[in-house]
Amino acid sequence: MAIKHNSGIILTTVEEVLSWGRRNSLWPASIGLACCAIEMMHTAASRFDTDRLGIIFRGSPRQSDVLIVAGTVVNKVAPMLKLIYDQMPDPKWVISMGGCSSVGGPFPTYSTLQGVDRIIPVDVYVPGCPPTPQALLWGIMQLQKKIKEKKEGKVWDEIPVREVPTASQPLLEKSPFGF
Amino acid sequence: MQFSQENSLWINQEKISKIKEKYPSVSIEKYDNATFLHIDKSSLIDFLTFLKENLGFKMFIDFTCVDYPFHNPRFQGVYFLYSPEDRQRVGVKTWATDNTLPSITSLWKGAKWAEREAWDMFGVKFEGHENLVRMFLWESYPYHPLRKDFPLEGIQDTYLPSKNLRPEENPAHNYTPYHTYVPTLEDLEETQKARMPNKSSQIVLNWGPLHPGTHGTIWFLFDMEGEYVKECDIILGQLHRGVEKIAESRTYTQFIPYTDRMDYISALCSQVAYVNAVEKLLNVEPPEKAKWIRTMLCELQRINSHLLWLGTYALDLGALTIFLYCFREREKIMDIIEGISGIRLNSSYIRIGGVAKDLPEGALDVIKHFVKDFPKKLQEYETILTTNRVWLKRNINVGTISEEDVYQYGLTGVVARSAGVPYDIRMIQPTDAYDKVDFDVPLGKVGDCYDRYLLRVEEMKQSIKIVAQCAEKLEKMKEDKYIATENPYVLPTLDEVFNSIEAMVKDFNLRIYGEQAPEGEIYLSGENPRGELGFYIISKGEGHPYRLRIRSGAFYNLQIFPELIKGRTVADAVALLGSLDPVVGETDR
Amino acid sequence: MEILGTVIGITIKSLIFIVGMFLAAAYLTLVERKFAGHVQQRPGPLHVGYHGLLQPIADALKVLTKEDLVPDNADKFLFYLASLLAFVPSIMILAVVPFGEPFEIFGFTIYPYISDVNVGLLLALAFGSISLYGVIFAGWASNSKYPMIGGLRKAAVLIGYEVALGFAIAGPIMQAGTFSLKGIVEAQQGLWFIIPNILAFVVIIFAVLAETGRTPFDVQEAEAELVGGYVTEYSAMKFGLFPLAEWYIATFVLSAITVILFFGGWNPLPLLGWLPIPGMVWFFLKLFAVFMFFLWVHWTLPRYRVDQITELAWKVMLPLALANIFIVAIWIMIFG
Amino acid sequence: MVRVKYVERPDLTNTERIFFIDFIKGMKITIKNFFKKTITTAYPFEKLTPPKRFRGAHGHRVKNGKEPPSFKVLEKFMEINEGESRCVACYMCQQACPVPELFKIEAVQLPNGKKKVLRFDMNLMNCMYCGLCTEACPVDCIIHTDIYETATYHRAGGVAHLEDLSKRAEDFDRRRFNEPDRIWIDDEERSKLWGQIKWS
Repeated sequence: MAIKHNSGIILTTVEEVLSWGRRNSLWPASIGLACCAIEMMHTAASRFDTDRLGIIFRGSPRQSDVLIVAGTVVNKVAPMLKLIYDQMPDPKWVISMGGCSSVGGPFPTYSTLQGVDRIIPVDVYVPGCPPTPQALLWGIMQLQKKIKEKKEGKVWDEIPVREVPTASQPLLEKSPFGF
Repeated sequence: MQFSQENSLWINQEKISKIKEKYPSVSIEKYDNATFLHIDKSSLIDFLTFLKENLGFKMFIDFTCVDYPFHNPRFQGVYFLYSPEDRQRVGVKTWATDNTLPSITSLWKGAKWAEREAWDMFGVKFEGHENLVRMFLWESYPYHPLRKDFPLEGIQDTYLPSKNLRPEENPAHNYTPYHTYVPTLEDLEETQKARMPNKSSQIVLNWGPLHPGTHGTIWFLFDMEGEYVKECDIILGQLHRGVEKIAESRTYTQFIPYTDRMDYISALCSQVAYVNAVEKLLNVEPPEKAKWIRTMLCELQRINSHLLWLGTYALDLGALTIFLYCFREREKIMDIIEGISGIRLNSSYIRIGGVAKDLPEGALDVIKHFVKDFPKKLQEYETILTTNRVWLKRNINVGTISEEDVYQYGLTGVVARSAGVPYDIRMIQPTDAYDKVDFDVPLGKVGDCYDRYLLRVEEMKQSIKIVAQCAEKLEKMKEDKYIATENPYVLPTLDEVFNSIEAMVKDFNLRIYGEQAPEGEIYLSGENPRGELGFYIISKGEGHPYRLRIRSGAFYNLQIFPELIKGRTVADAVALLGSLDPVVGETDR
Repeated sequence: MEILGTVIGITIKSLIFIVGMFLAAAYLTLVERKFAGHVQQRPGPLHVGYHGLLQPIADALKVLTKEDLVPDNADKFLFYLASLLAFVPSIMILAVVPFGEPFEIFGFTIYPYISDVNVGLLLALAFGSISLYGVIFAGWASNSKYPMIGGLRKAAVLIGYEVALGFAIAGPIMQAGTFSLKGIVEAQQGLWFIIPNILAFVVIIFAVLAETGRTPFDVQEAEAELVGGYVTEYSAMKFGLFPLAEWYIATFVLSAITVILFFGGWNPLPLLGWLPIPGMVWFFLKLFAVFMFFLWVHWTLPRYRVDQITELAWKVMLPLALANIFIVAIWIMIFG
Repeated sequence: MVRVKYVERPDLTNTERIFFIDFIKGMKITIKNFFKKTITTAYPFEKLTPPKRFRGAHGHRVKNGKEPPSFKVLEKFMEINEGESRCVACYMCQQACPVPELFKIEAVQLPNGKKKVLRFDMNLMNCMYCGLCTEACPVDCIIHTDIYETATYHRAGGVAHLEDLSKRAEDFDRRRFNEPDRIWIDDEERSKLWGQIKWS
């Protein structure tokens, strides 16, 4: 939180500026596996535009910092997905989009990985089959909130698990510096 | 089974008599919507050549296996053939004694992948197959999953807890730290080596499964000489979720949402194809209004699917703005489907006997507005692309498909029609309201990528005409029933359950024991944007099907890709793959 | 003393040019994303700062502080050199580009260009072709198949269009009689060079599109085929340099050269000569218009295949350039 | 009536090839779209309200007097007081669901002979949002609300318990119970994409 000193100078720490930079230019490596990939494309399309938030969909994992796992992760693809995750440069996060990649979704079968967090650590789970573009954008904003509040080197005490939304969130007011 | 007259699509009596006097040992199994000929394995090959040459059954539709664990030769192979001249289908069954069957790739090249899948899923060996490897799972996978004695959730023996949790933490009631075996990179190396035993040229390029160019997770292996591809093979199975295995333990209504997740771009068309097959099996007749709603939504979904194809195809060839324009139109159709069914993409909206809910108020006005406004937008995309010299140079004479290829590989849908073969299920076997609607079926002359592009754009125009006709017909049927709940197999609506005990009891029975389908088999297919989506259902009288085989159009259309890519560059591989329009959910099932 | 003064003057001026070019390149990314957005009916960067103004700063901050990966057993020296080789030549072209005529401010005469070399155009072409090595080294040093193919493809395209570019600029030079860019602009007082050598203009447009990898010739970053072309293996700021150099700085600088060669540098528009706008503003207006034209082409047209591009270069662009020389010769004979 | 027709293949005429008319036509359309208004819904600051039929996260309707007649019949066996969820623990939703292991329903027989629902957990990450459970519930208790913002940081966040479900449906009923079953609410966000629709 940048403190606005009464003399108008904004005091902030280097860590906040860096986390502001990382939050507002998240470049996802789009791993489109199944139906959730179509909804991810719609989030990047004209109506729910992700370019507004500074999100460009990069092809290669080398240049991306978020891995959006969209679709069913099958056992056969799991090692390749682990490889993609290892190739990504360091400050990296994972959004598990849709029920299939979060907990195996509606496919309790012999060949489906029951949850991508069994092979790579996941930061945000977005339930839904497929989650609507607005639900995915809400998931991305939760990730931005996590980047903002996670201090380097300290264990991030997650928001208490019981807070389940009962009504849709109120509209945010516009902040000049983005999220 | 009683022999009904309208069984016109299947083999007629005159041909059966010709077969009888040539092969007296053939026994016939006739159902309402399927006719099967039983033949012994030893004389299978020349029986099929007889069917192919003399009786005109040139086109290969599908091949699968069925597992009867308590019958002596355990597996039974089922072939489906089709004769384009006199529009007839035939099913040929043969028992696989000691789990081997003669390979028919000599007759039809399309059977190569189907036999690999049968080996992968059932463990039936094929003599004479050029490279019998597993189709979906990795080479060193020890089991054959579609056998009846294999559990649905597989053998959960490895300890693989979730990385986010502390060891003793239990997040949800259905979380288990134990999991089926996950392959390592060495297993996948082995799979790749098995596919390409003789590496002939310079480098083997892995056009990897997680690649923005491939539509979903398809793994291409190119043997490349400089930029030109010498040899190519495709590894599928990166999205094999075992949907056919799930079908064997779900009732007919519970399987409807799974049909959306197979071909997730044209969800409604798959539902309509599946529900028509089940309705023919249970001989349930949906009301008139439900038929028109299904046809209208099916055509809207076809436009939706062709728009996504046009967007991703133009994106692969570099025109980035067309991708976003097509998605702007797709948003409109998804708004309509969200308004009618409740969910944008996988709307499980069709039910056995009709549709889940009535059309909301305002739906027909929105559809009329869309029908009026869409052709102008489509005209915009055509001016950008159709006569653009870069587009022409990238598309003309790329991947030309001949009529013989269509019959050899069992190609269906736009890919077949681009080669001039008039094979459209809406014309041959019209279900719902397709016989009361007039539209044209576009055909191509040359069969290259440019033809397929023109065909798909033309099909969008025809679909708009159909939607317009359906909308004005539905305008007049405002108060009709949308689901035939008086039928014993159809689930009652919520209002009926609230107000009458019999409806509640009928609802309970149908939910708990499932629709007790009469004994019998059926093969019925629908015209998906990606070709013929066929459902072969064997029912033994219980609530869930004994075997449900899904004949996917994209699976057989993709099989011609290695054939067409020989000698062309990688850049053409993108254009060619885009024009074949595979969807991985349907190819891998 | 005199030499010391000029040395300090030039270093300060070149510092201003380089830092200005960096900032301009950063904000050109914003211009492109806003233009691409509005072409696709979406607003482009909106929430990071007022209408996305802070977006380039956020991108730069993130790209600078990313982990810098080098793939194992890749040629480390070449790997680092490649990104510099692609970046530095396009900035060096700035040294010869004149932005306006000299003017006085309270006693000092300010020359709005770093140096007026009388072989300015040749120097610019030479710097342009050095970036070819950056591309090949990047492809080779990444030690993986995709960058290799991407790098060699881009090299083939660049060679084809260097030759066509070389012949195409012969037209304006014949008319202006000198290689120095300032001289060419002064020769266009009466009539712009666009009128006689229209063919050369077409060749230069296609050459600039190929040089900077814009869409009809966008082979190096053909997303669908080669994941990222030769930038696939680059991560943090090394990756940042490639699109910055190629898509923004090279396009900016080469469209500056196009404006100088064909649209008469800082001469005012033919009928609006009486407006009190100084020469420099005219130049930047024309420069911005040509830059937006390249963006406009980038976001509309599909992409050629590599062999079609090289075929186009050798079979169509080269003859057009030669024909243009012939036409200009006749024009000079008639109008002197 | 179905007719078969051959598609003609338009090609580039020479004049178009020389004067780049095909490029110009294409670029004319892109620049035309450049000057049109944008169709974007800036999500955190403007939201697209889903239709009433939207299948979002689940909710349990509470006993508030507006129950169907079938509930009055079944209520005698249950011990539900005002404001609690109407669930009669008949397990029909679990029976109708294609993925039954996402439900965890426990009910207990009280000493006075009545049944009480102790636990009703739904793992919404396994759910397909297909709506079969809402069509199976005899007392119209489990419904789809229009809440889609359910992203969590933890696997346990996906599990919805009995109290959350009833609170969610209570809020949904308060907001949208007597709304007509329209295709969507014709607000300013929809007209951005659709323009003006002639409603009958």
